[in-house]
Amino acid sequence: MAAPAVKRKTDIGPPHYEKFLHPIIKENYGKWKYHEVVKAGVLVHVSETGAKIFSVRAASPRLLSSTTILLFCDLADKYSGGYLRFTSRNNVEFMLDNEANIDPLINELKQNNIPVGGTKNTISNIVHTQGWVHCHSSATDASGLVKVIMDDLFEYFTEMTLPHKVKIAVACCLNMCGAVHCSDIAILGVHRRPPKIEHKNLKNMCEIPSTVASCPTAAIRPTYVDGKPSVTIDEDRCMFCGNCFSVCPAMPIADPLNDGVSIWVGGKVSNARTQPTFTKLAIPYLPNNPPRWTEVTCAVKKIVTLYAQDAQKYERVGEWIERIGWPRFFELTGFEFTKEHIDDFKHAGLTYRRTTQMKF
Amino acid sequence: MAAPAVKRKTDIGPPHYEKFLHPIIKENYGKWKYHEVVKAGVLVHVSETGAKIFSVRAASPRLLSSTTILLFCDLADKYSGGYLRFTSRNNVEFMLDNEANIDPLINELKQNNIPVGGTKNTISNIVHTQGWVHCHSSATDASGLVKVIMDDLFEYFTEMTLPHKVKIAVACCLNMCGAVHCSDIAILGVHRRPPKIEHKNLKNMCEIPSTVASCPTAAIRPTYVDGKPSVTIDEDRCMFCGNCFSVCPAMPIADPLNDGVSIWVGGKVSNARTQPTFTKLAIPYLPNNPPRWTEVTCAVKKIVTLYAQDAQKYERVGEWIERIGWPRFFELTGFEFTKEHIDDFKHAGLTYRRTTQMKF
Amino acid sequence: MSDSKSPILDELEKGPWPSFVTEIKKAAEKSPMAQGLLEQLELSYKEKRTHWKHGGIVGVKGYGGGIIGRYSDASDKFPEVAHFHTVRVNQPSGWFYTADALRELMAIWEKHGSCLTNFHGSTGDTVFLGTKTSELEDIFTELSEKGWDLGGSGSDVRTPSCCVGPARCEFACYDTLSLTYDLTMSYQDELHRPFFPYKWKFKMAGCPNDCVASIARSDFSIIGTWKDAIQMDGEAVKEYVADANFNIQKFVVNKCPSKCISWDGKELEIDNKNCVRCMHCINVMPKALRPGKEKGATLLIGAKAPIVEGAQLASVLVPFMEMKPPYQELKDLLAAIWEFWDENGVARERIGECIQRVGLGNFVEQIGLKPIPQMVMQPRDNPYIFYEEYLEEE
Amino acid sequence: MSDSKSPILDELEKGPWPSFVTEIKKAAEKSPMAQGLLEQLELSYKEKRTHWKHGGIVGVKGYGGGIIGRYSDASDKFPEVAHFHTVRVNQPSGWFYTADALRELMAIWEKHGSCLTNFHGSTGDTVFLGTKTSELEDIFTELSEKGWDLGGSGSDVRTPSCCVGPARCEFACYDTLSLTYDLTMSYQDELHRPFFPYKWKFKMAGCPNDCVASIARSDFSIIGTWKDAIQMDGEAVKEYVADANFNIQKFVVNKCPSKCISWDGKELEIDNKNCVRCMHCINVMPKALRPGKEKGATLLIGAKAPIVEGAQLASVLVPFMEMKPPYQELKDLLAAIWEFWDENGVARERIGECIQRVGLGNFVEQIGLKPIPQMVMQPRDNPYIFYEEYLEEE
Ligand code: SRM
Ligand code: SRM
Ligand code: SRM
Ligand code: SRM
Ligand code: SF4
Ligand code: SF4
Ligand code: SF4
Ligand code: SF4
Ligand code: SF4
Ligand code: SF4
Ligand code: SF4
Ligand code: SF4
Repeated sequence: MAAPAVKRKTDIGPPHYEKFLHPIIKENYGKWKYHEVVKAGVLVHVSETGAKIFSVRAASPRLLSSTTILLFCDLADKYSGGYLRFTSRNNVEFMLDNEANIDPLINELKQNNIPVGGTKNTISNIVHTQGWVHCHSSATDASGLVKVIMDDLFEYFTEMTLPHKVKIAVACCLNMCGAVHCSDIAILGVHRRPPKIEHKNLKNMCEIPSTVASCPTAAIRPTYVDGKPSVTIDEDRCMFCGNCFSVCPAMPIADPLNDGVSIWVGGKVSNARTQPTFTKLAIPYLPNNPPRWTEVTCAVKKIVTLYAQDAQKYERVGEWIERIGWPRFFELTGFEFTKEHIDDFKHAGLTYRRTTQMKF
Repeated sequence: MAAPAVKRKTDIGPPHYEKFLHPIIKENYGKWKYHEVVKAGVLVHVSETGAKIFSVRAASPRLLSSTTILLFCDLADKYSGGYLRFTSRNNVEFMLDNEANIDPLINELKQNNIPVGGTKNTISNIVHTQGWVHCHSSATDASGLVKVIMDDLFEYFTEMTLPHKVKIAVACCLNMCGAVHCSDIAILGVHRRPPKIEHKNLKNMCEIPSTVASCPTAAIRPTYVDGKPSVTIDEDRCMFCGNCFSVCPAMPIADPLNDGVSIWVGGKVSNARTQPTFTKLAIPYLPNNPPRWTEVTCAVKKIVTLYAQDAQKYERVGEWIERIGWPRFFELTGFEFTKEHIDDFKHAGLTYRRTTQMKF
Repeated sequence: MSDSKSPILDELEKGPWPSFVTEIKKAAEKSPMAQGLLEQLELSYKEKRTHWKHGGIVGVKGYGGGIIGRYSDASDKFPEVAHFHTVRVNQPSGWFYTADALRELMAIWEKHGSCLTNFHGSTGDTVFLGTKTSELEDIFTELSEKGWDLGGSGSDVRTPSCCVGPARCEFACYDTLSLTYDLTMSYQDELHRPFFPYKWKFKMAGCPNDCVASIARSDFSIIGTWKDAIQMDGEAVKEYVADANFNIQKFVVNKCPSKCISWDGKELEIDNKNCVRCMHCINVMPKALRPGKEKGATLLIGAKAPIVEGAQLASVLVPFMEMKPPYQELKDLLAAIWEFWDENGVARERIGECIQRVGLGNFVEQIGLKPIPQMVMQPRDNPYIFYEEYLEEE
Repeated sequence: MSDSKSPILDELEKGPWPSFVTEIKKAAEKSPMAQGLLEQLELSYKEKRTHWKHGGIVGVKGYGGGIIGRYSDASDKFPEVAHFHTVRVNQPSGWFYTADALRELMAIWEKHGSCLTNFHGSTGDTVFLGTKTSELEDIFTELSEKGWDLGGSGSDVRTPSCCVGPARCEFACYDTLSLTYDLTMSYQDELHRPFFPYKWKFKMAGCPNDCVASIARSDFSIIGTWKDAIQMDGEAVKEYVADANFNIQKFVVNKCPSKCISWDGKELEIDNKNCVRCMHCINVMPKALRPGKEKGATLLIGAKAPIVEGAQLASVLVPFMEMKPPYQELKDLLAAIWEFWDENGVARERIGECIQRVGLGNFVEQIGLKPIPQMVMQPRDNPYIFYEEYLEEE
């Protein structure tokens, strides 16, 4: 049975990136002088040597078939010397040394229903997660939400008409595998009922101490059910985060009747002008209404439209809201301000208004 | 023994303030139009009716003998129609309807070693507490500190040369009976050793559960000593706040060898320009060095001098520091930045620098 | 100096600032208690420690507060201060007095106490500093004969205090003195008989300058403000600008926190919709600018010093309320809050801490207010929402 | 439409944005697993719930991470996705590829998996989405033959990722691609064999714009910056100003957070001592302004999503470090931090939470750094100081 030990290749790491750099990029690596936006989706970077590289940015649903990847490969061979890259927001970029290739590439992308855009003051691709496509933890689907929102905001991807960049993120549960906590607009899947405990399996599937420790609000306590060790949840202390389920599979939290999404606004990551900041609650709950989640797309569209009208140039969504004030944000959007909007976790007190400074 | 029940006068409340208002004030109550600063320590308020009232503000150590109060009474009779008031910072104010009385009053005050000042961009009186004069909880003396600091900063009380008002407070223990937590500069008495537990008396003098509950860091646990119920302190968790001593007299915390003062800066109360904000740590510990606490007066003088040089007009101490940045504040003052300056209580994380925005 | 009983303290008679040591000595001329204090304090200065013990329960008949008991731990050496209690006398609103009234007070105090006072205590009381247990009843009786009463201490309403307000300040947006007097009289029982979970402090400031530091030091802070436009006198603006030392752009415009005031070289313009009523421009140009005409107050709750959960500034509960006698709306709100506190408060937990524990949202709901965005600087940023609504399988 | 197996999902093939449903269908043409996914997903859309179960432990020999196990709870209906594990392939720095390399990857995947991918996962990996346990070893072997390796998962170093940096960005203040590659190679063991208390994410951004969101999403965030003056090209400034649509005062000067840039109608002036390196002016006028010449990076620690103690942004650990191979200073620091974490960390506690628990001051001391004011926005405001020094009676 024991086969002769073959030396297995491990820990070789990824290929060196240099292999994948367009010759112009390799030559001008670290020598870029400035860039310009040629048009929506097309950047040109100019080197100190005078060399230029044109980047064409195209949309992607991120969840890609090998077929589409191979299409990208063909396009790269045809227009960009066989070189391409993906962005931190999952768009695909073709780097061209020949300006004349730009429009033909864009046309061929369009023929394949792949729009070009996402540069500068646009809404670029939505950073998102697995959802019902692949994750046991999800309270909603991410890919579906991204699709319907981008359909709805499509012209903001292809046209650079906004006051500034708007970064949107979707995550399907409170684990927030993405950038939901620091985005201009974020859509977050939420549960609204405590996990249902499978007492029969619990002891076999889970460590009780770590299950108890997993709860941020100390809602879980050890107990015995039918003589078997298990846990119990103080429902009043549960805020449905699902962390116990991450730790213990015998505590499923999904509940089709009550799962849904919440909407958040005003976060950012860059250090430009204002400091990086968290996204804040706009709408605590909207129902899961697949396939097109109309309540969600309406709400997002409303925020974007108001931002487009009211914000100053170079003002991110959060900067705009800080300037006009949160009361005005709720007034303009018509979103209801509720008890849920008032923080009640650890640092809640620091979010209270501790000044008389107010607009009337 | 039982004397006939005499109807006792209770709950009558304080006298109505109207009795104590100067006639000009009564007539122009609520009708004041504007004020001007005649000179340091002298304000004139002008009514819509054209009436004027001149206020002369004089210093007070707050801890006053009846003799001095009676002197104030005589001066009031002589110059301000028998009317006087005290300010929220414990200065005394004489309200004059006759401008000609101002200088004679000031002269007579001066003859009695009572300076006039404290208006506008000065350092007014120091808000303070009991200290060794009257409190069991004190880690330092308040009256003494106020005296030596105001001696040292005297010209800032009598001359309006600062960029803006500087509000100083002194408190003799962490109970902070005053405004230490929101002052431009604050001096705070501190302990540096855990309470010594008087096990013999504890059970008689204190309730054990409330003693245990009194500790903000949960350092106190119930125990038995020599068969008697008492408490024990986990010294590593004690941060010397003295709250257990407030609750339980059998846990004295004073320790002459280690008690001393800390210095804090940059708080404010008004809503003008910036929001009210807490005072922040500048120097964690200086020794108690009575009677003149030279280390303390030097440190305070240094802060005030730098502020006077470097701040913009209408910038409070905290606004100045925020503008130049805390690193620069420590650089300019030469105060050492230590581990103690980094918060480690409940909201510590929120004080960390969560941005790359920095000056080099 | 060698035969002084207070060589260390004598050092504090030097220097230009009025000396508390001199005051103690002056009092000592009239009262042996003050002499005792001087000597005990000298010992404290020498040893660098207090010589006071924890206060026991001491008071006047029918009152649960108003007296702070204090005993010396060195009464063998300083028998005059074996007892050295303070009497908190409820000060008049705005700390206004007549010389005659003060003389009456001093007469009582010279007869029964140390001749030492604090004008005033940090909460606002007129503090008589140091007397014996045996004198307390007499002091109280004589005070009430002259129309004075005790202030608060312990777990009660503490003596309310206020800024000088409309008595002498053009910025006052409501009558701080009247409200202070009214609340003091309305809550005599709550002031004199501690039955709250902990202390409750009221402070009234006539405008956002907050000259009584109410936002930092009171469980309930009432700060004047206005809703409409800042009143402007264009001529007076010109006068300011004419002054060569006055730089309207630097001193006023650049410092406006909401960037809603602008100067084009001729006209000062205020975008009042975006003004946050910070007072700065008014403070700098009091002759030209005044608060609007639609006046009232912002109500804030929960300020306190650090013990136990860390210091808190007060936070907005009601953005704007008209402040007119008999202040019924305010009193109804207070009744609801105290009822909530009574049910939910824990001993030695201030209302601010209680609110943090139960959550501002729950608190607001339970006292019958609607949650509004003005209560917070920003909505929550963590997703830990205690959803209360949900559907059930049919 | 009536005979479609996915009538609900078909709705998501409408509209202008590229459709993931179309992608699944394309994959389904090649792989029955993808068809299974389509049908299970249709059921999820109908029932509004996931049909995935908790992942079990599954992986390739000698590796503790890189594979996310996933099983269907409806494998009776959809046997093709009974197993549906993902393979995290360590992407190349900056997500650069050649068409040929991608074709090699796709060949492996079409042979052994669902033909579905994520380009890329949120951490940065090239994600192969959905395969069976039996295929894992082959996938791994074929990947390594072509020069690829797995990424991280579990309590290990997660696949480091970086912005495009000097490869195509003029703002890059250090070589993000080189550092990412270097760290990835240096920590292969830490990446493939989980032995930390919890996950550890590295992200490298070339400048404070932070185009990989490192400050929000990485336990260790390395963000380029500079120390000296912003480089300015006066002629280019004039070009911008000449543009009628460009308002230098509004777009640049008024938006500078430290008010250190000014325009007098002729010259743009930057008070570099007070510049906080926010990038805004440079972003708006990339032809005229560039980061300084003395370049390096700010090191920040502790960012994470909300679970358990609430989300954290990374905080400054080292304000400025030169970033030059072999990055020894950085690696020494990492060694010290991991040693600390090893000793002090608790299972499932990220480094950011660990630091909050022990205190940033203690952490800094223990890893051998000096506390400096740049580490905080402000010094403490509460007086709860754990003094460590004291005197003892002799
Ligand atoms: C390609 C990409 C980096 C990569 O390695 O993939 C990239 C590239 C550039 N970014 Fe970025 N950014 C990229 C993601 C980001 C992110 C991360 C994210 O989106 O999750 C951020 C931080 C987001 C945030 O703050 O919440 C980001 C914040 C910026 C900013 C700061 C904007 C601001 O004022 O807050 C700039 C400067 C600007 O736009 O003026 C910037 C500027 C740029 C420049 C102009 C830099 C340059 O000179 O080349 C590049 C073209 C930007 C454009 O599209 O207009 N880039 N940029 C990413 C493109 C994503 C996409 O497909 O849309
Ligand atoms: C008399 C007094 C009220 C009282 O009822 O006793 C008072 C009276 C005035 N204050 Fe005040 N303030 C008084 C304590 C305060 C306090 C509380 C304190 O000091 O503890 C504050 C808040 C302190 C803080 O912010 O930390 C205070 C913050 C202000 C401000 C806001 C200053 C700022 O820009 O932050 C102004 C406006 C100004 O000075 O420009 C102001 C302005 C004024 C004006 C000009 C109002 C007026 O039109 O009459 C009065 C004369 C001020 C002066 O002395 O220059 N008053 N003022 C208090 C005098 C105390 C003293 O003896 O020095
Ligand atoms: C006399 C006075 C200081 C002064 O020199 O002016 C004072 C003195 C004492 N305060 Fe105070 N507090 C005084 C105003 C304050 C203030 C300021 C204010 O009211 O505006 C505060 C801060 C605001 C607040 O209430 O939070 C204050 C916060 C405290 C605390 C901390 C309370 C907290 O929740 O953090 C304590 C501790 C306690 O309650 O056990 C305390 C406790 C005490 C005790 C009773 C000591 C004790 O633990 O039993 C002190 C008695 C000293 C003595 O023997 O005379 N005192 N105390 C002030 C009352 C005079 C008056 O009635 O006018
Ligand atoms: C695949 C991916 C989402 C995606 O669609 O891209 C992902 C998927 C999962 N994440 Fe994540 N996380 C992914 C990036 C992130 C990120 C973003 C990042 O790395 O930049 C975050 C936020 C940043 C952070 O690390 O805090 C993130 C925060 C979490 C958390 C919360 C951790 C926390 O400390 O708060 C969990 C919960 C946990 O660790 O138990 C989590 C757990 C999970 C698990 C393993 C679910 C679980 O509880 O076991 C998910 C597996 C889904 C599946 O079946 O495919 N995932 N996860 C991302 C990894 C792909 C890749 O390797 O490139
Ligand atoms: S956000 Fe939650 S549901 Fe979505 S992929 Fe991450 S862990 Fe899974
Ligand atoms: S869902 Fe979250 S809050 Fe509720 S019991 Fe589980 S871990 Fe606790
Ligand atoms: S601050 Fe402390 S020591 Fe000073 S009076 Fe208040 S309780 Fe007493
Ligand atoms: S002094 Fe404070 S921290 Fe120390 S044991 Fe007492 S209550 Fe606890
Ligand atoms: S708070 Fe306002 S109204 Fe009251 S004295 Fe101060 S400035 Fe005048
Ligand atoms: S009151 Fe304050 S916010 Fe309003 S205009 Fe004046 S300075 Fe600006
Ligand atoms: S982070 Fe800076 S260096 Fe990197 S791509 Fe973005 S702008 Fe360029
Ligand atoms: S980089 Fe930012 S802080 Fe520095 S000058 Fe430019 S805008 Fe101002």
